[in-house]
Amino acid sequence: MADTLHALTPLGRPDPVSRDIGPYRIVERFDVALASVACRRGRHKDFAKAAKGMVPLPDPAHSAQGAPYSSFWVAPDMWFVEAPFATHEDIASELKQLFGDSASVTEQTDGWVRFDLQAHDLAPLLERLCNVDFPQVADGFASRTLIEHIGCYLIRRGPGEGTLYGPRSSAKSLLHVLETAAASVI
Amino acid sequence: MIINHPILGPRDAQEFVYLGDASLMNRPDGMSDGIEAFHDYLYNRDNPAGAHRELWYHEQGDRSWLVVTRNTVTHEILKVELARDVASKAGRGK
Amino acid sequence: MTQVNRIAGGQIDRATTFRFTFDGLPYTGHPGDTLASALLANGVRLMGRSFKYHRPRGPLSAGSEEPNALVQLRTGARQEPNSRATVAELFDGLTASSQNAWPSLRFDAMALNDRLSTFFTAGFYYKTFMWPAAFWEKVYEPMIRRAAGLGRLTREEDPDEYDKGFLHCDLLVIGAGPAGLMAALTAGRAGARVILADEDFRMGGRLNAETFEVGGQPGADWAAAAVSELAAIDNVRLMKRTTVIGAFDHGIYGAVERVSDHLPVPLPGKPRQTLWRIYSRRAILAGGATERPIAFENNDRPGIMLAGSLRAYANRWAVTVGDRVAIFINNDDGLRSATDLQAKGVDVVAVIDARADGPLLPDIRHLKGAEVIDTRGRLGLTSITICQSNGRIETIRASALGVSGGWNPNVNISSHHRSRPVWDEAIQSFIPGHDGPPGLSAAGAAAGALSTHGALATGQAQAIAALADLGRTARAELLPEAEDAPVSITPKWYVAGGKGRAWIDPQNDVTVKDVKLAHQENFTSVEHLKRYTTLGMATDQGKTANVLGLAIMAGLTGRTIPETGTTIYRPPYTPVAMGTLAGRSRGRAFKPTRLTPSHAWAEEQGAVFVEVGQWLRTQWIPRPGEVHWRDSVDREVLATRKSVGICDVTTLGKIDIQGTDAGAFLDRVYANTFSTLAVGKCRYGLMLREDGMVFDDGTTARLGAHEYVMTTTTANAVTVFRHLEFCRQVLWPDMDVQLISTTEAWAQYSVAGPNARRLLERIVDQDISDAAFPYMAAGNVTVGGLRARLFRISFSGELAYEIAVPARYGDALIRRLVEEGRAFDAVVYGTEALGVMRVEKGHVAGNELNGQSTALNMGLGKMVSKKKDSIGMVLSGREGMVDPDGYRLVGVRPVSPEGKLTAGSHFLEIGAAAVVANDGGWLTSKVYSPHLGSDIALGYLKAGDRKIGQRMRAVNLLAGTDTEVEIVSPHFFDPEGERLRG
Amino acid sequence: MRYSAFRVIAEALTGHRGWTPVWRDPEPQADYDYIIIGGGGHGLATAYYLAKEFGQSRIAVLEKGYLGGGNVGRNTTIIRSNYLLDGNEPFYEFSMKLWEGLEQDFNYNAMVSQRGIINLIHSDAQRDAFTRRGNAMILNGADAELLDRDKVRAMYPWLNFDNARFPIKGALMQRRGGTVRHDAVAWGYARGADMRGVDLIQNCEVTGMRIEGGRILGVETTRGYIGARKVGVAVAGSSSKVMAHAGMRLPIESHVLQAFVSEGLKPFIDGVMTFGAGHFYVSQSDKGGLVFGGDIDGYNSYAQRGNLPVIEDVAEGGMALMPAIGRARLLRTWGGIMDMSMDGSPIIDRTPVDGLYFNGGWCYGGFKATPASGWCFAHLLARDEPHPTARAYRFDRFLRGLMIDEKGQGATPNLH
Repeated sequence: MADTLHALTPLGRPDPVSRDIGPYRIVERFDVALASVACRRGRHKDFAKAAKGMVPLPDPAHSAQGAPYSSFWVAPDMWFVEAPFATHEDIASELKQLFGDSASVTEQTDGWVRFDLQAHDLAPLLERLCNVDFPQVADGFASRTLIEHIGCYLIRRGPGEGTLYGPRSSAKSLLHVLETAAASVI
Repeated sequence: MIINHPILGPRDAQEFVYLGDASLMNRPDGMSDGIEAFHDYLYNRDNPAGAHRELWYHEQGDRSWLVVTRNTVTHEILKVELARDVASKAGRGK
Repeated sequence: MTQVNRIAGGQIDRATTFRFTFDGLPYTGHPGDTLASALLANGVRLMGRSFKYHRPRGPLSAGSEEPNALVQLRTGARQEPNSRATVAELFDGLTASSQNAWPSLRFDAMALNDRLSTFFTAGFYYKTFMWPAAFWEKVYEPMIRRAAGLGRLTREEDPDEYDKGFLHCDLLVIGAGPAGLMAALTAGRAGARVILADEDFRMGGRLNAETFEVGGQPGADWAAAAVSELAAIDNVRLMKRTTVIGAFDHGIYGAVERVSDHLPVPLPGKPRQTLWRIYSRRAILAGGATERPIAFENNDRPGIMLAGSLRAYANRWAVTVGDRVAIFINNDDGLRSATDLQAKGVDVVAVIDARADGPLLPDIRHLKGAEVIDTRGRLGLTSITICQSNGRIETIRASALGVSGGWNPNVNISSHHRSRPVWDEAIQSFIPGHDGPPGLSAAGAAAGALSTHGALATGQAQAIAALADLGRTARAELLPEAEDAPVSITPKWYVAGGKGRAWIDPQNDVTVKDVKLAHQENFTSVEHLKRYTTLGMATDQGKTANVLGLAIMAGLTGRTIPETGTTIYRPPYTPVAMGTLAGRSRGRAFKPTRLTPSHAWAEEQGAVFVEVGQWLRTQWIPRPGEVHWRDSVDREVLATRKSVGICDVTTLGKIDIQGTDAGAFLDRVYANTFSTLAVGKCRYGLMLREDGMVFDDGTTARLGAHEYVMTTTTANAVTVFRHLEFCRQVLWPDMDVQLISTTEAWAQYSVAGPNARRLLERIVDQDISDAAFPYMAAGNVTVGGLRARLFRISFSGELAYEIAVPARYGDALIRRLVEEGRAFDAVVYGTEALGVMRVEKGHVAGNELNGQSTALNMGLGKMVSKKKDSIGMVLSGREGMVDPDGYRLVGVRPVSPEGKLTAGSHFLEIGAAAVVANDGGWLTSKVYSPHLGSDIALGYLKAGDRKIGQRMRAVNLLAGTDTEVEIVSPHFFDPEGERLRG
Repeated sequence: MRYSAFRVIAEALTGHRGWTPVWRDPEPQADYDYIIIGGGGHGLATAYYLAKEFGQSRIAVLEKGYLGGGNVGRNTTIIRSNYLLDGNEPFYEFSMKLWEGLEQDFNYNAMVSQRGIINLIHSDAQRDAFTRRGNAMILNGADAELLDRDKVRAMYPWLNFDNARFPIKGALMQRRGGTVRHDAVAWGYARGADMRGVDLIQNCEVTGMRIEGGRILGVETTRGYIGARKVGVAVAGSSSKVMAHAGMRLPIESHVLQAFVSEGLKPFIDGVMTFGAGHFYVSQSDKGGLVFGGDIDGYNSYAQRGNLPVIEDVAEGGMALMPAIGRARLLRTWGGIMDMSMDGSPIIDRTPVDGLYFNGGWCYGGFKATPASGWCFAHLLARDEPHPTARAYRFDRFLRGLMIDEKGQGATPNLH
């Protein structure tokens, strides 16, 4: 759509970065579109109906995978919905269409930097970073958490797989934190 | 401290911002109540040594405002509710 | 020097030899040594000087309770003052130096204080140094301050890094002695998640220091086997070198892991220490007990130490403190020191037993009913003088004396919630009270179970109980066989009768005499005793001293010890490096740095950045030839006003507000009305706090029937959002309003100046003519097909817009704006020029939005609608806030264009004296206006609205400046607003 | 007994046998003219000045624990008069002047030490605000100086000047600011009051107030009923609990403030310093410990203890400002209960009950106020009119919209 304006990642680069530090891999993802979807007051039925078969609406502190839309819970009656950026750059308009006036939809794609974390076991890294009891929560767990003063969303996809969404403006600080912690625990 | 969030379970109080006495929920009506009512609402506090109902905001979490009943002498938390539910039940409406 | 006092056995690795220095002299030791054990092995007893009297001192203990053997570890920027030699793990190349001694440890000039000690009693300084009055600060105090302190901090930055982390467990076991090991085994075998933390570098606690057997094998071996078993259990985490420093609310414990202190320097990337926040469902305090001394004359000489420590050095570290050892005790446990040392071949010259009864040791000179009444040896013990039961005085040559007055359970952590320990008559000490931190129980010696069997049994029992609390079952397996000697103790606190000094708190030099003086002067409450004498306030926090001091005061007042008081402890258990508590949050990483989407571009341009909260914003962009920052700022302002300027305003808070009640909601949170705003328009909004003071301001646009986007100031973005959530959830819970922040999602630029529209017309796809997009229009547009937002708003007084695109395109957009702007000589301006233009236009900003000002103060009183209920409306009407003589926002110009203004200057009438009665208000913001060719300012002036046109003075008493000014309208520039509507 | 160097020497030479109790432990009498509830710094100072400056007698101080056990016994010992607002600055400057003559006045060395206080500046807006404040201080007769970065650097070269997240741009300095040995203040006032016949009654907790016809008659205590013509309450931290006996709700919340001391160190910091970009203030005691603090924990509490996050926050501020303290060790933490008022400023006022007077709401500025608070409260008690410097400290300022809000935070006590 925006072929006349080039895009830069939150780290201010043309392409996403990835880092391998010991067993830990930190991969920046720049290919995900994101929008918040909030159910309007008293419109739960219409909302659920609109979502059905299209947008998963996981329980609090959970995420759910789907195609094209995945989502994770962020607040009472509010979810962040993900989709591939290449095909769903204008995700907010699509979701507005889908939910009509049963929901308030807001584009969030560029509010965040996303890092996917991979290792055989992420626990030693994450226990250095945040208070989530990563080994104990189930796959699909999603929660906001504080990492060195930076408010992030953490999604567990497996014992060795997780996703972090951090505020876009703090992308460099967050990456520095991740790199430092990884170097410290290897 | 740990606050047992009614939706999310135990969460570190560090994720929250504290406001104060839950009586701050009982805002008078600006069209019918005057300065004296607002003064009492905004400024005066029971400030008990013991069970205290108070408002906490889960800023680094799900952004819920909670009504936490906590003993101010022992810090024991006796009850945690969603402020929105409490306010609705109290008939605060729109 | 050779290890003259090294004896057989021990848990040291003799195959490896470490070299180290103390005060420049070389010594050797082995892996497994502490600095203290190695020095003692080398025959060095003198390791420090006391705080007040500079008395020569050697170690009193073999653990973290050490008050005497404090040294400076390492050198250069890593120098670490007040390090306890008794727990400093030896490594090859370790360098240590003595402290609080000049010119040397052996000859310390300040030991003169000791000679004058009769004058320097407790609290003497409160009674003198008062005349003449000026002398305190000029003479006396500088003298005292120069002498203050123990070790020296270098002034260099600590080069090491520190980490923090979070751990979770079902059961935290604090201490890995027999009780802790048994508790961890019991819970670990039952499948519970267990963390076992111990401050020592070798787990086992006293089992490493004793000779008795557990389960038929040496205690240390049993401990090692238990540690091996625990290490193999997945759900158990063993943390040696980890001190639990405090019990905080709801099962959160702080713990410090010394990751690298046993190494010369940390490995690359590794921290020196890590602060762990341990979230535990239950915890067991198995921190053991600390021996306490008996006070007697000159009981502080190097070579005199706790009896249990004496045998710990022998058993664990294969060191005897001296060749001729005596023991002074009031309890059975102390007898072990005599037998253990004798078994190691050390010459035990006498056991002085204060008790008349109790067992009698064979093969050792065991004197019943005897006391040590004095000692000799300036830099180290040479002899002791004893008084036998028959009154016979005898001097015995001895180079080491072990003293045991009984054992104090380490109740410390159990009292961190201010629970009072309770007195246990049987062991003559305090044990944890019952109202300690919820979820914490005590086991082993910490609970007063002082035998090995007692430790194992209570460790097991408490683990079973803790797990039962959590709904889990743990099995009570057969306990290994272990000694179960009962505690046999006869209270003996101090040896009465002498005229000399008997130390209670050796580091702070608190003696029995000081306690007596405190009593004489009626400082008899335990808190007064502590504060008046400084008892227990040294770096060991009275671990060996407090109970002794309390007992002596009890004796003086005729009250029992529990009647006299208890001592409670505060975190941390042992002192913690500040670096550890700060972790990685220091230097430039003190707080995260927030960057706007144009940051990389601005860096390329050589922009000067300024911290605005956590954001870095472009302050100005110097161009070649510009020397002074004003050159750049003036150019940016003039170019903007002449043609067009571009400014990154991404940092302004943006909040998406949707829902069928969004308009009604905004009417409540803003003082003015938004429900009537047309779709496609925006409006300046003024937000009050409930107390009627101005909270924030910004423009809010209506993008749809039920969709608004609010902007906030950069500073208040987070607090406004929190406040809106409060209003939405707590005050009006049934309103249909949804909020989400979009601050970071959009890159937003202000484009201002007469050519702003012409520039944007080259970029925006739609018709943005004045007719199509008039002043205060707002809406979605596209930029080369890309979704964007456009707002026609102005804070500069110019024709101006703000244009926003998804943040990833922000870099491209500013480049495009600059590129297209070349045709108009467009300039990119920073926050300074932004500030100049907003002051020229009379817009309030941070300095005026100070939380102390009302809408009326700002000249915006009419914006507060009384036709609807809104936050702050009612209380903004209080008499003190509608005072006609109150502050009003005014503009200020120097009468002479060269006149200089300073923000923060106060207004005085011409000729008025500089006293508070004449204080008219102050200048809030000052800029140089290149447009007007002079400094201009905004200010809050009492009754300012009635003083327009008057002359006053702006006085800065801090700089001695006094400038005659004219009070003018705050709208310096285009007061009619013709330009921004153009 | 008068204290002096001569006396110290004479006693030393005679075995210290002559020292007498610094105060008596009298039994409470049936009634007094004045009862001061609270034997902390403010209560003791009030009793002292009532007797000494206002010529009153039949005075008792009732203390639930031990004398000086209030916040005077657990603070960071800083004195300063660097306030901004007209309602505050004259009062704190009056207090500073009393500090300056205190030791000679009560014949006790409280180690008043005016080594200077600097408030660091990290932004232009902060400089503007401190310029405003410095001028207000001078207009009120106090001293103030604005230091530039170089001057601060010359004073403390080891601060973080070169690698700071929020660079130091200067400082507001008050040279007359400093520290005082806190316990000695309580003991000096107690001794002085005792010498003037004031009954200092420890372990005597007030459990009720006898009020009839809108007038106070006396107080119920754990040591029995004690009658009084006038009762002054000076129990900051417990104000709401005590005033509840009179049926009053206060514009006050109780919060815990933690404070910290490091192990003793050789001289490192001479004066007092506050970080302007984080929550950290510090000085070094005459014994060598770095005494420092930061924000209150932020939640209502009477527990006299705090939690780890604030300890960490303070340490982070300390390390950001002074990277050389990384290897200094935190020795002890403690927590005091603050009367956090709704505008951050105190109350010294009459109450709706005749004969009942209130002194509280000191937030965490109470220690430096001790002499003036005592003097002004004594003035109010003795003369029934406010002292000129304390006129603004009224209960009704909230109703009338005359808040004294130094920080501009509004009715949010935990932000003051």
